[in-house]
Amino acid sequence: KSKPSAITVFHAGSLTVPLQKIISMYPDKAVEIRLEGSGSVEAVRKITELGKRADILASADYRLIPKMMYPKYADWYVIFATNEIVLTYTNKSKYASEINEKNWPDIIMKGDVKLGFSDPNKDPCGYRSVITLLLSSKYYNKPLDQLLMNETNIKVKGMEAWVPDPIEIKGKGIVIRPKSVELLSLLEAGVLDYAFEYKSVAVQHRLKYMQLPPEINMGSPALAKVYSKVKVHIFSGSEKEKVLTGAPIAYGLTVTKVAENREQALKFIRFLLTKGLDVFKETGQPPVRPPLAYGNIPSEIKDVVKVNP
Amino acid sequence: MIQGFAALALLLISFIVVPLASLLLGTSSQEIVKYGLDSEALYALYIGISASIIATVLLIISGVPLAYLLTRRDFKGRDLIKALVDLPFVIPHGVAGIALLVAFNSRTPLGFILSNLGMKLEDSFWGIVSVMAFVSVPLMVDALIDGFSGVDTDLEHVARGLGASESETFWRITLPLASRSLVTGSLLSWARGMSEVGALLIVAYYPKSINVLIMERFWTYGLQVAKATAIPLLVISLTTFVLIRRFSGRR
Amino acid sequence: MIQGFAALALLLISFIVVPLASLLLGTSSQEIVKYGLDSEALYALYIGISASIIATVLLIISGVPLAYLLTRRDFKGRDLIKALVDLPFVIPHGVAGIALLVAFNSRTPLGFILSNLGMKLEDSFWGIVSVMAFVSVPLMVDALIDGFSGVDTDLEHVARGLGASESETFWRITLPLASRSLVTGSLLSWARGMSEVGALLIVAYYPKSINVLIMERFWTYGLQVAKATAIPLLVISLTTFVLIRRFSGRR
Amino acid sequence: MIELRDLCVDLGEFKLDEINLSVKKGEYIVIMGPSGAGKTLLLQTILGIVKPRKGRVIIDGRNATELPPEKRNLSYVPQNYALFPHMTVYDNIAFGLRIRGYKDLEIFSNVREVSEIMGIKYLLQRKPSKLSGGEQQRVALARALVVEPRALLLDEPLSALDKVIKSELQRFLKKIHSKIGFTAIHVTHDFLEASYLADRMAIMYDGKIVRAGTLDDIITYPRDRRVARFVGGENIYHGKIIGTKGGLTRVKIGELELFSIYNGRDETLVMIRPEDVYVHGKMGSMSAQNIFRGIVEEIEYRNSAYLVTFNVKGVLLRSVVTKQALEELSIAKGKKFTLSVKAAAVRIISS
Amino acid sequence: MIELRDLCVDLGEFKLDEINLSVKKGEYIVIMGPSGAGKTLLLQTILGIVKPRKGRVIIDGRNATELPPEKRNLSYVPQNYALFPHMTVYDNIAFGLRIRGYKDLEIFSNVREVSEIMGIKYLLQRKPSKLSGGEQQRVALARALVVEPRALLLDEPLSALDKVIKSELQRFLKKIHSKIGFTAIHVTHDFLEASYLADRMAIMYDGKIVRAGTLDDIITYPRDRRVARFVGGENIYHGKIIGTKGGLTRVKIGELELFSIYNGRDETLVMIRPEDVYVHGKMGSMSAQNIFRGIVEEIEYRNSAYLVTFNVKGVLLRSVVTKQALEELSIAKGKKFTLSVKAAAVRIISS
Ligand SMILES: Nc1ncnc2c1ncn2[C@@H]1O[C@H](COP(=O)(O)OP(=O)(O)OP(=O)(O)O)[C@@H](O)[C@H]1O
Ligand SMILES: Nc1ncnc2c1ncn2[C@@H]1O[C@H](COP(=O)(O)OP(=O)(O)OP(=O)(O)O)[C@@H](O)[C@H]1O
Ligand SMILES: [Mg+2]
Ligand SMILES: [Mg+2]
Repeated sequence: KSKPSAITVFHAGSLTVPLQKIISMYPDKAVEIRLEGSGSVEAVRKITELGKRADILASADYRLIPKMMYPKYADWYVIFATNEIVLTYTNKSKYASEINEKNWPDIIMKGDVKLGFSDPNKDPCGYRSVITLLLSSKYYNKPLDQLLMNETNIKVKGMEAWVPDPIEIKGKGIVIRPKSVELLSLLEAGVLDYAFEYKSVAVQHRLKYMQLPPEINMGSPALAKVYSKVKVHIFSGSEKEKVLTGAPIAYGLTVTKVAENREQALKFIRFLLTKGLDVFKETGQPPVRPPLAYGNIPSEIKDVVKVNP
Repeated sequence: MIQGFAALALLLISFIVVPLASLLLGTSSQEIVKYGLDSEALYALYIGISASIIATVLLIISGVPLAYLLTRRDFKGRDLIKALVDLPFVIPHGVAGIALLVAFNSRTPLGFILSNLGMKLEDSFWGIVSVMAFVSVPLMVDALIDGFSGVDTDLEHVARGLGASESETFWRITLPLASRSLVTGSLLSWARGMSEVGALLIVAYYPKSINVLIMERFWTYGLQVAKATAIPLLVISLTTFVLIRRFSGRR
Repeated sequence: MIQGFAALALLLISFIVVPLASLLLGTSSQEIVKYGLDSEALYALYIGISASIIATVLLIISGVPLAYLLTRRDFKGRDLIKALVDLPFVIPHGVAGIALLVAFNSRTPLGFILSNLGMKLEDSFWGIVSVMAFVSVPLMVDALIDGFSGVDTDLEHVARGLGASESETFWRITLPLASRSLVTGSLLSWARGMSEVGALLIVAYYPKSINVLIMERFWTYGLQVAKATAIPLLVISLTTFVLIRRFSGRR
Repeated sequence: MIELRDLCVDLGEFKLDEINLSVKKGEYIVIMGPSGAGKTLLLQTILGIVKPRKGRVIIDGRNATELPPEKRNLSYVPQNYALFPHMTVYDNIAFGLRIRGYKDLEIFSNVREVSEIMGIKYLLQRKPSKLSGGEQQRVALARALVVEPRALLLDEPLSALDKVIKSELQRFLKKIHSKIGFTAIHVTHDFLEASYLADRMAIMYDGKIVRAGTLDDIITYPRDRRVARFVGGENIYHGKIIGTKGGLTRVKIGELELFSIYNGRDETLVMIRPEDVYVHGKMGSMSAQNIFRGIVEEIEYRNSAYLVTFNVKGVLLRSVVTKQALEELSIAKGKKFTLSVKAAAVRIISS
Repeated sequence: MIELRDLCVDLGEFKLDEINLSVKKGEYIVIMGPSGAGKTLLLQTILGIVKPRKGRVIIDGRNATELPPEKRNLSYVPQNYALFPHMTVYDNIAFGLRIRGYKDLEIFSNVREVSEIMGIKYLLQRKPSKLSGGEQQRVALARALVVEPRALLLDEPLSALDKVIKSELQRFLKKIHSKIGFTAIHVTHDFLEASYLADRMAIMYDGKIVRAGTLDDIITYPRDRRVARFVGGENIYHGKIIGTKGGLTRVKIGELELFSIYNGRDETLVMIRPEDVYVHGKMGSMSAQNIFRGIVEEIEYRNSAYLVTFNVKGVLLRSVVTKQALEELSIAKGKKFTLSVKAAAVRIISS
C-alpha cells in the first residue's frame, strides 16, 4: 500500500518546473508529492482507461477535465494559469540574427527555412499553432495560410482550417511531430529552424524565442473574442471530425474521484492556488488571479477561487 | 526437478500470456476490420514491417562480418568493441533517437551527403530503418558472436585442408553451422525494430510505422482503438515466429 | 574476404560510435557533476540498476527452466510457446506497459492479491521490475534455448550413466556448458531493461528510474541536461560490458 | 546381471532385431562385429539412452526397460569419449565419486590411483581440449572405472592407444575385473583384446547377434560364414559334400578333396584356420587324415610370424609358419611342400 | 615432397622439439609412437593449423611455413574425423570436388566410386550424427581421398574399423597410392598396418622423432630402448658387456651369457625378437651360437600362433611357436626344451 502521506500529481509536462518549485516551497515536508508528467491527454487516459490512481490532475487544457473525466473521475476544475504561443529558435537557425516581431512571417515562408509545429490532431499546441498562423496571416496580411496549404494537406478558407487525419507533409518546409516537446530535439539538433511552442517550454529549455503580439498568441483572456474568430476542424473528413474554436490557453486542475489522499491533495492545491501562484510568472505561465473555478467545488478551496456557474 | 522447472516455466509463460490476453480480449472483429485493417493501419504495417526487415538485412550484412572478426581474429581493443556494440541497448530509446539525429541529420556534413543520395534521416523511410537498426545492433552481433564461437574450428581446418579458402570455408562451413544463431539474432532484431516507438517519434514520425500508429491511436482515441490496431501486428508476428521456429527447428 | 569484412564491420562500428560520440561530446564535467551526480540522478541510477538486476535475476530463475524444458522435452504446443515468448518483443513498448497494467493493476483480482502482498504494480519498484522483465523475456529465453541446444546430449548421457540424476546433470553439465549463452542473455536482458522508458511511463513513473529521469529532463530542460544525466549511466554500462566480456571470454 | 529379451530398436533405416543376451553377474562379455553392425546402439539401449520399440532390458533381475539411465548403475565409456569439456581431467574423473558423495580426500586418492595406472597423472589439471586422442580415451576409461561400478559398458575403449599402453590396460582391466568382479560388456574390433579379456563373446551382424559363446566355441564352431571370417578364418571356401567314408565326411573344394569330422549337406562353407595347416619337410609319421602337396605362392610377415600361401590344386591355403620353420625347411616362393590338415580342423559351416 | 627442418612447436606444457623429416614425393611414411607423443600435433603443424615457434615446413621445394592451410594442398583425415555436421555424407565427400569446381556429374561418379570402395554407399544421404564410429571414419577417409590429393595426412584413419574392412582399406590405400602416387604421412598404432603400408617409418617419443628408416632397418637396429619395445621386442633386457670372443661380443643378462655380432660397451640393452628364439625337440645340427635349455612357464594364444615363455636361468625368454610345433614337440607347461638364438639376433641397443 502506498504511504497515506503521499500524493500523486498527473500533470502536463509543461508544468514540471513550476510544480517542482512549489513543492520545494510547500511547508508540510511530511507529505511526499509525486509528479508524473506526460501529455495532458495521456495523463487523463492513464486514470480513465488504465486504472492508475492519481490524486491531482493538472492539464494544459482545462477543457479536457469536463470532456474526458466528468462525471466518473471528476466533477470540478480550477483554471489557474495561462500560457502563450511563441516562436522558438536557436543560434543555429537560419536568419536568427535578423528575425524580429515584424519580419518573422516572411522568414518562416522562405524556401530554405524549416518550421515545426506539433500535430493538431494529437496535441493542443498543434492546433493552437494553426490558429496562431491564421490569426497572423490576417494580422500581418501575409499569405501564411498559403504556407499551410502548400506544405501540408491542411485546407484553409478565411479564418477556418480543416486538418485531415492523418496529416501529411507535402513540401520540405514543415516538420510535424505528435508532441511539441518532440520538436525540441530537432531544433537543438539543428534540423529545424523555428518551432511554435508554449512560452513556458521556451523559458524552461532556455531557448531563444520570439514573443508574438497578444492578438495572435492566445495568451490574453481579455482577447478571447479575437481568438474565437478562428475555427479549426481536426480529424477533418472522418467521423471523428471536431471543431475547435480559438480560446485563451489556460491550465486547469482537479482532485480526482479516485484520489486516495483527497485531504492532503486539497491542502496542496490550496497552497498552489495561493502562495504558489507567483511561481508561474517566472516560468512563463502567467497565473490567473483569482483562479476561476467551475463545477462542484470542494469547500476546502472555495474561499481562494472565484466560483463560476 | 522437472516439476519445479515446469512450475517456474509456467509462471513465466503466464506472466507473458495473461497481459497479452487481457490486451486482446474484448475486441470485436468489426473493430479489427475498422481500425486494424483500414488503409492507414495497413500502410503503417507495411512501413513497419518493410523497414524492420530492411534494418535486419542491413544488420546481417554488417553484423556477420563484425561478429566473425570479433571471434576469429585477435586484435587490440576487441573487448572494447564488443562492449561498445552493446551500448545502444542500454540508453533510453528517446536518447538513441536524439543521438542518431544529432549525428546524421541532413544538415550535418555526413547527413548532407546521405540525403543527397536519397537517404535523408529525418521523417523518411531510411530514418526508420536507421533507428530500427541502431537499437537492434547488440542483438544481432551478440547472437552471432555466440554462434561463431560455438563452431568447432577443426571443421574449418579440414575444409581449408581440402582446398577451401578462408572465405569459402566461411560461407560453406562457419556460417551454416552458426545458422541457428543467425536465425535467433535476426528474429530478435526484427522484433526489436518493430517495437520501437520512442526513438522513432524523434527521428522519423513520418512515414508512420505501425507501432507509432498504435501508440498515437492510444493517446488520441484510447485503448479500444489501439488494441484493435495492434491485433493484426500481433497475429502476423506470432505466425512468423511459429513458422520460423518450426522451420529452423527442423535442422 | 577479410578486407571486405573489415570494411563492413567498420561501417557498423561507426554507425554506433558516431551517434554516441556526438551525443557525449560537448558536455562539461561541471554539468556532469551537477546533473548526472545530483541526489535525484544517483537515486534514479540506483533504482534503475537494482530493478534491472532483479528483473534479470527473476528472468534467470524462470527462464532457465523454461528454456530447458523447451529444448529437452518434446510436447505439444512447444513451437507455439516459443513463439509466444518472443511476442513481448514485437509490441510497442507503451502497449506492453498498457498490457501489464490492464492485467495486473491493483484493481484486478490478481493485482489486488499481489498488492496486498506488498507487490503493487503501479508506481512501485515491483512495477519497474515487472516491466523490465516483461520486455526482456525473449532475450533471456532465446539465448538460453540456443545455449542448451548447443550442448552435446552425449555428455548428459555419460553423466547419468555415472549416477547423476537429471537434476545433477543439469546443474553440473548442461548449465555450465550453456554459460556463455546465460551471460549473453543476462547482459542483454539487463541492458534492455535499463533502456526501457515507454512502458515505465505508463506503469511505474515512480520511483523514478534513471531512464525515465533522462527523458523527463530532456523534455523539461532540454538536451544538454539530459546528456549530462545520461553520462554516468553510459560509463557504468560500458565498464560493466567490458568487464563481463573480458571475464566470460576467459573461459 | 544384465539380460536382454527380444530387444528391438528402430533408428531410421537401421534396426536392432530381436536381441537376446544374458550376461551373468561378474561376467566379461566382448561384443565384436563389423562397423555399423549396431554394437554402439546396443550399448546405448542397455544404458537407457535409446528406447527400444519392443522387448525388455533386465538388470539384476529387475525390469529396467523404463528406468532412466542414472537408475541403472551402468558406467559407460562411449566411443567418442564424451569428456566434459568444461572440467579438468581431475574433475572429469572425480565426477562419479562426487555424485556418490565421496569426501574430497577419498576422491583425491582414488583419482590419483587410477590416473597413475592409466598413465595420465601429468594431465590432471588440463582441460580435455588440450589432450591427445589416446589421452582422452584413457581419461574416459578412468572416469568410468574409478567409481568401481557394478557394471561397465565399454565401447572400443582402447582403440586409440599404442601397443604398450594398450596391453598394460588390458592387463589392468583383467586384474580389476577379477578383483571387484563387475559385469562388463566390451565392444572391440581387436580379436587379441577380445580373446584376452572375454569370458564369452557375442558376434553382431546387421543388428543381430549371430553367435555367442566362449572363444574356443566360436573359433571351433563359427556356424556362420561371417563369424568364421571374423574370428580369423583366412581359409574359407565354398565346398560340396560328396559323401562319407570311414565315419568322416568327404568334402570337395574345387579340385581338392578333404575329410572332415563334421557333418553337412550339399553346398556348404568350409573353414580351415591357418594354424591348422601344417608344413612338413619330409614325409614322416603323420596322423592327419588330409595330406597333399602345395606350392608356395606368397610369404608375408605377420606379427612375429609368417603367413605362407600355398597353392594346392588351384586352392589357396594359408598357413602360419615361424621364422625357424621358414629357415629350417627353406621355405621360399615357388618351392613345393607336403601339407597336412586334420579332419577335426576342416570345419563345415552350414547356414 | 614434404620437408621439415628444425621444427619446434610450443603448446602449453608440451613441445615438438627440433623435428627433421623429409618425405620424398610419392613416399608413404608411417609415424608411430605412444599416445601423447605429438603425432597429431606434427600433422597439424605440417597442415598449417598450428604455427611453429621455429623451423620450416617446406612443401614441394617451397617454404610453406607462412602459407595458409588451403594453399598447402594437403588432404587431412583428422583423428576425430571432423565431418561437417550440417552436410550429408554425400556433400561431405563432395566438398573438396566442389571447391575445385568439378561438374555435378563428375562429382556424382567420383563420390559413388569412392563410397562403394569404402562400403558406405548406403549412407550417402545421411547426416554424420546418424553414423556409427567406423562409418564416420570411412567418410572422413573418403572425403580426403576423393580429391586425389598430391599429399595426404592420415591420423589413425582405420582405428575404428573391424579387421575385414580394415584390411580391405589397407589394400585399397596401397593400390591407390601406387596408382596416383601421392605423398602420404600416416599415423597409426597398428604395427601390421604400418609394416604393410610404409615405405619408411618414423618413431616419435615425447615430441621428438627418435628413429626413422625402413621397417627392416628399424626392426633390426632399433637403436633405442623405447623403439625396441615399440617394434615388437617382447624380449628386452638390461645386459652387461663382458668382453669379446672370436669376433663376437659377450653379453651377460642375469645369469645368462650370450654372444652377439653387435658391439657395445658396459651396461646396455639387449633385445631378442620372439621369432628369433628357436625351439628344438632334439639336438640336431644347429648353426646358432647361443644354445641353452629353458622350462616352459606359460603358453598364450596369439594371432593364430602361440607365444611361449621359457625360463632360462631365471631370464624369461618369449618365443613364437606354431600349433604344429606345439603338437609335434608336445610343448606344455613345466617341460624342458633346447632353445637356440643366433648371434645376429641378439641386438645390442646402446643409448
Ligand atoms: N541416430 C541415428 N539415426 C539413424 N541411424 C543411425 C543412428 N545412429 C546410428 N545409426 C545407424 O545404425 C547402425 C548401427 O550403428 P552403431 O553405431 O550401433 O554401429 P557400431 O556397430 O557401433 O559400428 P562401429 O563399429 O562403426 O562403431 C549404423 O548403420 C548407423 O549408420
Ligand atoms: N591444445 C593443446 N594445448 C596444450 N597441450 C596440448 C594441446 N593439444 C595437445 N596437447 C598435448 O600435446 C601432446 C601431444 O599431443 P598429440 O595430440 O600430438 O599426441 P598424439 O601423439 O597424437 O597422441 P595420440 O596417439 O594419443 O593421439 C599431448 O601430451 C597433449 O596432451
Ligand atoms: Mg560403435
Ligand atoms: Mg593423435
